[in-house]
Amino acid sequence: MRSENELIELLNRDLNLLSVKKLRKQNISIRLENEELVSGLNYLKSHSYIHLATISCVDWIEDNQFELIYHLFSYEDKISLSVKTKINRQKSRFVTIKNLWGVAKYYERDIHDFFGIKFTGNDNMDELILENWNEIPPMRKDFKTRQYVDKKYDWRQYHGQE
Amino acid sequence: MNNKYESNKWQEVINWVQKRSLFMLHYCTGCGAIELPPTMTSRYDMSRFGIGPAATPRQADILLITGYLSTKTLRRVIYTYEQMQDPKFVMGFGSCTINGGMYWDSYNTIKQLDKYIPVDLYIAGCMPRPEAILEGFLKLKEKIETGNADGYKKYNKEYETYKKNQEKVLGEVKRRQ
Amino acid sequence: MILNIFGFLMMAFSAMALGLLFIGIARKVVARVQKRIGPPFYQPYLDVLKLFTKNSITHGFIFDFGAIMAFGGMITTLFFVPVGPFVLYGMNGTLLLVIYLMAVAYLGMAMATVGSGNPLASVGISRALTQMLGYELPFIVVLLTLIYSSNTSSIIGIVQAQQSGFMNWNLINIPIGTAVAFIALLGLMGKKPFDAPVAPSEIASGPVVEHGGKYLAFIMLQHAVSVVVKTALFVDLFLGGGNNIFIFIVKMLIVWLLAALIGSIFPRFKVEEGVLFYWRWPLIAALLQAVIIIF
Amino acid sequence: MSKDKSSIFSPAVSFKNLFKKPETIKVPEENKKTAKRYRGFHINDLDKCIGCGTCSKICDNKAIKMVELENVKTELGQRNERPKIDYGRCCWCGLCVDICTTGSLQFTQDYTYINHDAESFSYIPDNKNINKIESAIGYERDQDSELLDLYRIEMQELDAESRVQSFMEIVKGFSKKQAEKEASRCVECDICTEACPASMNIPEYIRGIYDEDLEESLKQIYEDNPLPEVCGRICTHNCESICSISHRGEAVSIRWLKRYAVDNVDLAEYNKILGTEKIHQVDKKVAIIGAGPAGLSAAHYLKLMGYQITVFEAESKAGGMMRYGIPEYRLPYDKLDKDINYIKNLGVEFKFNIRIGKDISLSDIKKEYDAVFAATGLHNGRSTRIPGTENNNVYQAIYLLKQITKGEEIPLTKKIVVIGGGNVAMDIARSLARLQKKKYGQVNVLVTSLETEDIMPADQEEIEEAREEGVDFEPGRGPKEIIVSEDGSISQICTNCCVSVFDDDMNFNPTFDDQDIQNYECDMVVEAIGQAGDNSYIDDNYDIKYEGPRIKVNDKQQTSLPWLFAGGDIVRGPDVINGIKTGHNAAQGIDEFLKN
Amino acid sequence: MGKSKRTEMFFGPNHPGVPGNYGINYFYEGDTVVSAEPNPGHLHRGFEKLMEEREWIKNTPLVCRICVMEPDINEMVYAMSFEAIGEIKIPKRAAYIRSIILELARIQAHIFSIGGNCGAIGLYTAMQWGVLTRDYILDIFEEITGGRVYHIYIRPGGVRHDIEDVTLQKILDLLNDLENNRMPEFQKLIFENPIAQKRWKNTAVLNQEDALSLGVTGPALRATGLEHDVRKLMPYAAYDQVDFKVPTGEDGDAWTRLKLKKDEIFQSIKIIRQLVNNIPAGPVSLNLGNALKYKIPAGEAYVKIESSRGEYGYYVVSDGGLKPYRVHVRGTSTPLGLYGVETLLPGCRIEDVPVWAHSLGICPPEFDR
Repeated sequence: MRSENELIELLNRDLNLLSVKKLRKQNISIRLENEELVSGLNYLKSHSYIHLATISCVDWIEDNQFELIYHLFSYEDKISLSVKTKINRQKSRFVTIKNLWGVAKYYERDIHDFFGIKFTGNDNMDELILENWNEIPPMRKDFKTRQYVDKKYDWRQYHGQE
Repeated sequence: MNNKYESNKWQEVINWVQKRSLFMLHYCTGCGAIELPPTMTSRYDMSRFGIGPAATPRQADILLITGYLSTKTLRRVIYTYEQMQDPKFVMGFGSCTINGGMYWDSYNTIKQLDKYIPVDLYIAGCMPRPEAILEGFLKLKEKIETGNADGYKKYNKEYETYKKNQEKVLGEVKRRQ
Repeated sequence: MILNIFGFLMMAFSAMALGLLFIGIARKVVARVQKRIGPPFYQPYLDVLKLFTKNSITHGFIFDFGAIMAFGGMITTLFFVPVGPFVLYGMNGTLLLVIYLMAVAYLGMAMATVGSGNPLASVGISRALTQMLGYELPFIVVLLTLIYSSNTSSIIGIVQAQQSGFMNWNLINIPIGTAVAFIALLGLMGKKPFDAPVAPSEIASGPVVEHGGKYLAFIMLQHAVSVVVKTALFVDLFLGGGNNIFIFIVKMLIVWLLAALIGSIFPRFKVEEGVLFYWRWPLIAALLQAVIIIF
Repeated sequence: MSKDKSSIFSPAVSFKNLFKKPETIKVPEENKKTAKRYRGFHINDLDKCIGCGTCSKICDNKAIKMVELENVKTELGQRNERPKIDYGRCCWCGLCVDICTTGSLQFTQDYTYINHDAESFSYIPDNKNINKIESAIGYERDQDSELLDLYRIEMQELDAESRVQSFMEIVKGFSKKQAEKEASRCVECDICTEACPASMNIPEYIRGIYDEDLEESLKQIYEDNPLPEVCGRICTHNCESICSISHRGEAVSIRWLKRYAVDNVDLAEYNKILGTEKIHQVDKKVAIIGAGPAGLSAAHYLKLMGYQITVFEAESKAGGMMRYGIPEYRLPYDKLDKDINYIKNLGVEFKFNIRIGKDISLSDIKKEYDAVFAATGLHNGRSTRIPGTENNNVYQAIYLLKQITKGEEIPLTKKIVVIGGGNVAMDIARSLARLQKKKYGQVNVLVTSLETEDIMPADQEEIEEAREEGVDFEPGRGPKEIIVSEDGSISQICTNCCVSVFDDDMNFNPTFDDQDIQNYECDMVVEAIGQAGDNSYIDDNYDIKYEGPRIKVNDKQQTSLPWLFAGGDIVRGPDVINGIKTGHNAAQGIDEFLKN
Repeated sequence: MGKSKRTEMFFGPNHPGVPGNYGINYFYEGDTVVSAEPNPGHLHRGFEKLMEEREWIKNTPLVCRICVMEPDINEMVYAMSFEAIGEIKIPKRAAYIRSIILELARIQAHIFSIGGNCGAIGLYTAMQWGVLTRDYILDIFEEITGGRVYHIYIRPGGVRHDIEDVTLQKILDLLNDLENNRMPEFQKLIFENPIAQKRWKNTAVLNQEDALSLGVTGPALRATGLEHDVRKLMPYAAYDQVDFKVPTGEDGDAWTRLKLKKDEIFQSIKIIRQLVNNIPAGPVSLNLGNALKYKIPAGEAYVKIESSRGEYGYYVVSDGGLKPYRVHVRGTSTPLGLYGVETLLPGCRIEDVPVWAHSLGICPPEFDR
């Protein structure tokens, strides 16, 4: 069982961190280079961070970047660790981690559905949640749901009872 | 198909029978479905009115649209509706079926159910309480008895309009009988 | 001849009416176990009538033929089972004939299933046929024991052998066999825990998945008749039959409600578990009973 | 695994239910009563509702639309709009009920509405819900579910003891944090805009403060008001008295927020922010008579349109009543100068110490200018004309205030009575209190007014503050006679009880009860019962129409003489914000007039 | 009759056995599933997008719709992430009330789930009773919050209303009824039912290794012998104030999970009793100002709580504006409902597929979102 500070020390020693932040009690977030993410996750997995809660993606449209956040948890340390990395928004391609966690396959597919990010090595990138989607991936910030809705559906015009 | 119901008296008898026995398709299309179990089971027990669940669309009389319909579900609902045998009735649960409800600005849900399939009754609520659902069933029975629950006739008559609306949101819809 | 045909029709319609009534009463009773009020007892009549008013869709000739065969098979069975004083055919050997005829209904269903081409239906019917293997074995053993002990294979003969009083009922004579037969009856009627063929939550009501409207009405009537046939058979064989139709019906109702109640508190077996179940304790018990009777 | 108990007979226990009453509720014959707090259909008290539209803003689903109704009350601060609720959208979350500014919107316990017609699911709730029935009230807001911020940030002020010592400004103003917190209280209902005589974009500039974007605030403010430093201090703030938050809590401090916004932008930045570094010039000349709020406002807006503006002012400094009527502790002169300087910077020409009709005649001006805007204001005091007012020690507030501003010595005695219940009475009473404190070390000022305290026209806070500073009040009393002792000095003022101020038609027509007489000792009396203007400069050459005592103008401030526009207190008011509005109006009118 | 032939089956979305509007497409040979693929998305409403479009307060009515079985956890975890980013500390009484609500919701969800599991194997009486029992808990909810299913009760800064003493007493009465009357009935009918045991034992087995690598949490993980519960690992609300055990099992099959759920109901009853008896006086909410103008500083939080099915997490990013910049929902059953179908379902019998889905707590709305 490590404390937050011990963990930060350990990570600083063994990993090439871009930044590390203690968000709050039992919550730490670290940032890694693209190339070092898989090896970093591998390292963490072998250091009791075996629980991959989910993979989040954030569209920082102003910085022209996508941020991928891998939420890990260690049952030993009882620390929730967010591992982040940023990728170019135009390239929108990253490597899969399905060899570390098989379940990541579906998380990645989900992200592909909603952000249009492809994951090299994960070959099944069919639509998972959406069906016949041919617009900008909906969770990107430049997809405007109101405009899309106005175009595709229409509102009920109430009359009478005035 | 309506030719054989020419005689009014005969039609009245048919309506009377149909109203007393309704099979409801057990299809949870949205969150309103969570109030169906209480309606079906001991606390409210809709079987008192001769309404029971049916496992397949072929056997069902009522299609309940329990709230929002994503486009993906809409496709299945259209299949299901077309598989059901006349006479068939559709009830829309809650806000989402009327004008989009909570998901009025969602890119993936339809806003007005009656553009895609005819709806015989709407129940207000988000979601409607079991009591309201039961009252809805009673009202539907009234409508059936007076012969006003004719959404399915409308569907046959205005099939092309419905088809156009369906295809506007879904693209091509594979149809099967 | 005309009288005969009239008798057939009367018999068939009464059996349907009685069967639907039984189903209605069972629904009501089961509802009470489930702490609710339940539908009115006449609900099944309305259901059937309603289904006849509905449009229905066919899936080809085999589908139609299968449905008729299932219904017809069950009606035919009815003519060979004495219901109280009403006996149409009472010749020797009817017991085995009845067992055979009952399978015809299933075959009809199987044909309809093939006609509909729905995988759920085919899973259902294959389960039904598999399950038949299960319950028929102990049931036949018990029946053979019964034929042996009554010295006749005619149902009427077996009924007559029990006429001289309660102590002569086969229930008393071959109690273990009766119990085994009752368990087999549950399977025969497709009551829980042996309702895997129609399990709604697994295969969406199985064989009848594609039946709608009038077809479903026929299936429901067939079911109603089968309730009458099967309970009547059981009453005939083990509960002393009856010359008084009312007493006979009460006996049938007791058997039927007992089955319904058991169904209300048990989940269903998986189909092979069901078969294995039949081949284990009921079969052993049936054989044991046979040994006791024969020796 | 073997430890799990199992028995074929255990489940049979369930059969006991065969002999028990089913637990089913027989809907519809016996309906279960919903919980008291159930969120059923909406009802709305149409009289209480002010049409602020906050419910529509908080609604997650755009289920609430404000629609105009004809048969609802529309007093000031009420709009004729009422919420129309779409049950094709509503999710019964109750945020609208929680936030309703008046508490008119409520839930009932009724929840069943079934219809085949989807169009019928939208309705305007009144005291009956969608089923057209009255039903028991369901869910109600309590202090925990409150979504409004009902209480304002307390403004830091000098305490009574130290403020009575000098003419230092009392109100300290908001800090950044305070201002943002206060700005966050606004629900942006826009009702204040309707109540503001100048129709300022109040929600927009408050939003600017909340968004930490003071430049935006300044822009919004200058749309309608070129004297924000003044208005941020001494505006009569009609907006606050009808603020929708004030129905259940305290109004947003709109005035202080405006003050915060302008106080915190440097004058040097104004031109850049407001985009007035370069103004397109038009070759037409406009004369403005009077550099009060109306005159300055008109000068500002006309200047922005490019006209050549000359302002004639009788006094030596611009500001009019704002400078000479309002004491410094309410409006420091440097703040007033900031506003005026900005207008000066725009290129407006000021000619001081020129009294129209005396130093220059109106016809002279007319010759030289294409249009004239007259905003000469009300500079003469009114007298009660009761016996004794001819005494030397009876003064009129308006002159005293001007003298104080100019730094002249004013007569002062130890016991002073002020007659009047308006803000001018407060101003003079409090100024006198300060002077008394300085000279004698104690305050002895008594204010008598016809109105009782609840209907006194002065601001409540003014009265409170005056009281704290040691001013005494005898409201509800009419002056009857000033009793002059034999040596010619005032000894007492005799008052009688005022029974009512207005008659049934709401006209000023006080009635008195002569049985109830009170005398107060005093040696000086100040009358502050209103002011009068002097329009004599519009001499007989001009045939101008009047409407009662005021000059008749159309909605663009144009008088019956097309080239002459009038505004300010001589037309409407008297207050600053109306002056600004009429000035702005006149600017538009003059622009139209000159373009044609 | 289709034996030993590879046949495709569309299990759901329109099928009585699926838990909600969700599909599994599988191939079967004989009676055994050989390969399976999830077919989710029928309930996709684009919640995450909608939440980016709405002000902070307006999301409170929205979030509870994400999981209809147990809406309160969504409200809770959303409020918690708001409070974590804004560094807001809620009053103590509010924390207690939140815990009470969450535990009631847990009981409700467990009972419903037990009922659903019984429905999957055909024990309809138990299903009827399960729903009936749940309804009495909903009555309590209605009294506290004003809504039966969607409560919209836990909001940033506390809870929306205080609970009156009368209602607290009603909760205790309900728990007594549950403990003394209804649970023993379930015990007899379900847990001592030999056929039910036969159906559940060794069915839908999930071993510890798979559970950990999939990221499965909650009863499904605890049924494999690990005592992992977010309430203990990262205590929130008032869970550090109460004494309770985390039940575990060993076999990891449907039966163990169901027994665990039953045990957890008793633990929850115990927790609620402690909370009700020790509830401190005081305010139940903080006034965060005008709801239209809630603003929290820029920041992020991954907050998780223990739902009836396991870890429920929200990743919320704020850019300091009036609306959340990004909300990502980690529904509990996401790993099982998607990847689990592909890896764990093959080898399962057709008739066990509904048991599999129900006992592992597949809840489609939370991964469709």
